[in-house]
Amino acid sequence: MSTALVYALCGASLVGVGLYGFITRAHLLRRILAFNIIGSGIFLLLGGAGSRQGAVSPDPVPQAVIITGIVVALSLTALAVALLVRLVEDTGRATLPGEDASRDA
Amino acid sequence: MTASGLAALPLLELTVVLPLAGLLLALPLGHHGARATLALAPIILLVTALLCIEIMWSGAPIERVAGGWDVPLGIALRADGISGAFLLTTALVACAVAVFQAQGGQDGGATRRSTFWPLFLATWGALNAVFVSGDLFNLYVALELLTLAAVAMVAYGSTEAAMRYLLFALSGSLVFLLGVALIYAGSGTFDIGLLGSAGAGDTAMTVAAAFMTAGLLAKAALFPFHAWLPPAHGNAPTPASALLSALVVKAPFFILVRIWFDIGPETSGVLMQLLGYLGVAAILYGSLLAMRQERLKLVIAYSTVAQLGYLFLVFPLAGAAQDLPWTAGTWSGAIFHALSHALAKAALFLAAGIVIEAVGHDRLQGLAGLARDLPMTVFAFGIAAVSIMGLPPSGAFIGKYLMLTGALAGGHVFLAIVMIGGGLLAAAYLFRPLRLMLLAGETQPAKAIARRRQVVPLLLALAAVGLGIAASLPYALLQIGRSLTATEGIE
Amino acid sequence: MNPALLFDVALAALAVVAALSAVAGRDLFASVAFYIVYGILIALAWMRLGAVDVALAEAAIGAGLTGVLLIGAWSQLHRKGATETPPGPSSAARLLAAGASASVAVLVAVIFVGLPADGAGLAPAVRENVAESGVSNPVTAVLLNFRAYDTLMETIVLAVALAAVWSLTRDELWGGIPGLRQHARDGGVLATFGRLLPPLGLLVGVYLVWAGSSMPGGAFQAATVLAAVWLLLVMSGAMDEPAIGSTAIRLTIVAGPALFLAYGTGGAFLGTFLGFPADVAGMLIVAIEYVLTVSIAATLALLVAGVPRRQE
Amino acid sequence: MNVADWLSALSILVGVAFFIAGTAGLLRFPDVHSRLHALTKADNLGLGFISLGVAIRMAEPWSIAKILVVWMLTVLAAATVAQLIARAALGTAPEEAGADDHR
Repeated sequence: MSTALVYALCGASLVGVGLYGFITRAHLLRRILAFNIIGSGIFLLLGGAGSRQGAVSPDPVPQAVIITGIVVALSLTALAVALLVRLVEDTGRATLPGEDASRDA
Repeated sequence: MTASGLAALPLLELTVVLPLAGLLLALPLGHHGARATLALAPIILLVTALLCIEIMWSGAPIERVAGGWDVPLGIALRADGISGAFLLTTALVACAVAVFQAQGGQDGGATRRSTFWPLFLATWGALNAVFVSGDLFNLYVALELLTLAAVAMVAYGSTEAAMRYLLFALSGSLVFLLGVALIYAGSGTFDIGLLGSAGAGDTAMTVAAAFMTAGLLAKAALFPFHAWLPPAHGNAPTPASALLSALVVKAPFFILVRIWFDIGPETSGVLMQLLGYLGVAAILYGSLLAMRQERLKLVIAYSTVAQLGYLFLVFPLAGAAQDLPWTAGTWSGAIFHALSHALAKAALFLAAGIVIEAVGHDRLQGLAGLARDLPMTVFAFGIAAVSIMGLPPSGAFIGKYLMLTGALAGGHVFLAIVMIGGGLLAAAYLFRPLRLMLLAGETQPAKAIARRRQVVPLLLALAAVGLGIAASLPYALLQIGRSLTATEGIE
Repeated sequence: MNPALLFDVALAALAVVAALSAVAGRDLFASVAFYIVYGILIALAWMRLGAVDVALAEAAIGAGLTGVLLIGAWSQLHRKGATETPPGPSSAARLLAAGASASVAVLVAVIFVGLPADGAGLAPAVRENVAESGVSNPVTAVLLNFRAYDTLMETIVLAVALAAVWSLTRDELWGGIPGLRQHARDGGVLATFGRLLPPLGLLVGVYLVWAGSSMPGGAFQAATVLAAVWLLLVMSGAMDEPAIGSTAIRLTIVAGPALFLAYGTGGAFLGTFLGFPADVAGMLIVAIEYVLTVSIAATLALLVAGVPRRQE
Repeated sequence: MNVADWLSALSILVGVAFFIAGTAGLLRFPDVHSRLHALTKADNLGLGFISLGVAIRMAEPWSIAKILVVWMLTVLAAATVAQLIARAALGTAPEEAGADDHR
């Protein structure tokens, strides 16, 4: 068991946690949160892969790619949040119709 | 200009650079963005056409590495025949949409907002970036650029549809990214070419490819991930509907073709069969729902769900049997179908947009007799419908013919029956609005539409048919850099 | 198990717990708060993995800016009474979802563990070429030279995201000012803080770009600090958001990506798309990074501010 | 381990103790103001001791200066935020920091 493996496994668990949140929660802000958690889980997996060899300095390519990914995730989160606020203004609901209905049971 | 003269120009890079430069120009220009786009669009079309000529001329894929750093350290840009074909189709559709919209399209103020043209050019640039990218992570970034622009354009029409689209697209990209991460963890590269030549064949790579595939299916709206498509494409403003239905859903399909035919992870064929059966379900389900819609744009949107199904038949037909003599033809047939569908579907949506502008709605029952006042538009709708149905001499006919030949030669009788049945269903759901518009009726357009705008969908529809008439040139283009082992198709 | 590894396991477990609390908790505001805590924990995880650049980006962008965005969204939803969490699914459905999610996590973990542990990666290739990249921080070398094409696309993604957010503006507010006018009491702590911090923030921003070529840091991290300064100035009432119709602000946003793109295209005509000649690469990269920093900072700040809510 | 290492370790331990005390106060005290008091005082001191402990191990004056700046910024931010929270709890938030709703 190495540090890299610990965080890679943590990343895999986070993918699961985020997925669970995305499936079970209807409130869109929570789903946006869940997306971000899945994303950072995937990045940890990639980062864990980059530092597996136990070298002093981990592979810089995954690091650079992850920084790009973090910025892309922020861009999408910003659009999602703005869209959500607009949706609430238009409809008064922060859920999508047909989704919370199936969850009410 | 000679071949070497063409090669001296960075045509490949320019196909990506020009739309992106255009969007950076259009963003500060505000509502003058329309003029900038109109000036730029023909230049991009020209560059794309020259690139296709260069590919044909050299007879080999064109490859560049960004920054001069060789893979796996750098990022490769690669344009083979299929890239060229998709780039050119995109340029044709985008030019048509730009001309159509810049001449005074009115869609709930979409183009009054100065963000429309930057988003339009971002879509174009992102599509081109997907078609020439040789790097899996770079594809992820390009896909997200595409998502951002496409979702925002849908939001002009409906916030709710845009939100649903964003959720599907985001889950799709994340699952794709998960696959990409596993690929890098296992192989230490993002480069498609290297992955292909390494013959990555273990279970891990297959699982990674399965993740990438699942993510792309959500983005491509293949049944059962289609729920977002009809509301998004049916409620977006006309130019956005045309771009989305014609091109944006083809980008994930394109990447799937790259993954399964260029990287070619070892597979039992089960996954390929599964994709094929999902395609069958999409054809049947999409067609049946298209028949039951009461709005013209929803009929066209559900038709996209059905037609996308055809594309996925390529996986069982050409993927599971890589070295049979007819696979080249089957593979090319599917690509033909994708290109022809892009042209025809853009024509249908633009024609529907003209109908909406003229009568103020797109409820089928209120369209009776429209052919009297909008003959050119209804004619364009009819020609495009012929192409969607796959009747000769359209490009889709060539596509379906090639796929059908492959299916019968390979013993896939069931798939062949579905393909023929799907054509009949398409005829059924497209004849319904067409018959209504041709009927004697009392619908009076409230607004006259300029002929120079009505001609745009007609030209697109004719291009879809023309693809079938002059099929040999695009067929030859598609063969360049095709990765299948089979060298001869069925002519 | 050695103490360092024990710490890693504890940190990883804590991150998972924070994530679970964020997605499964009942109170929406608590979820957002847990998400921010989660972001900080992940930043710590990156420190432990030796990826200081990523840690900076995660703390500044992943936890910081995303957190501000989410809190902003929460307060708008709260004002409109849309923070009530709808009732969750039945426990059977929840169990099913948990089972499915756990199987995906386990599948991913098993695949990962089964991968050859000696996967070479690209570290040796980067080490070999970093001398010609013009910078000595390998991550900056990858971001701005080896994979500069990705970074170029990423800066354009940011600009397009802003255009996308703006396109959600209501017709009557088109071209207006994002957010609400903020004001702080004169001489109050916030006003004082808002005056005290910006010069220092500016300094840190400039330092981070400069340091990025040889140490952890760079344009994106620096831009986030500058965006934070911007937000602080707005919150303390020292300055208002600009109108999105302003040509000056739009030019600021596209300047960085446009310069980057123009440079790359110039290179394409001379032979190599985005090619940096080794002898001047360092200088060019730093110059592009400074312009990028300004553009990205403005873009990030305006992304957080959101759609216009007032007329000019 | 030499004397500097021992001093460093001791200082960090004291810092951690302050953090624990602050957290305990946050959890146990009854109202916002006493909780804030416990949290900010203890955390500022805790971080101060930890910074000191880290600074002892640093060789370069430049690094020590950076640690000092970090500590001062944190104290400044904590003080400001504590003030804002305290005012918000008193119900006078609009006076200190507020927003005009123009819509």
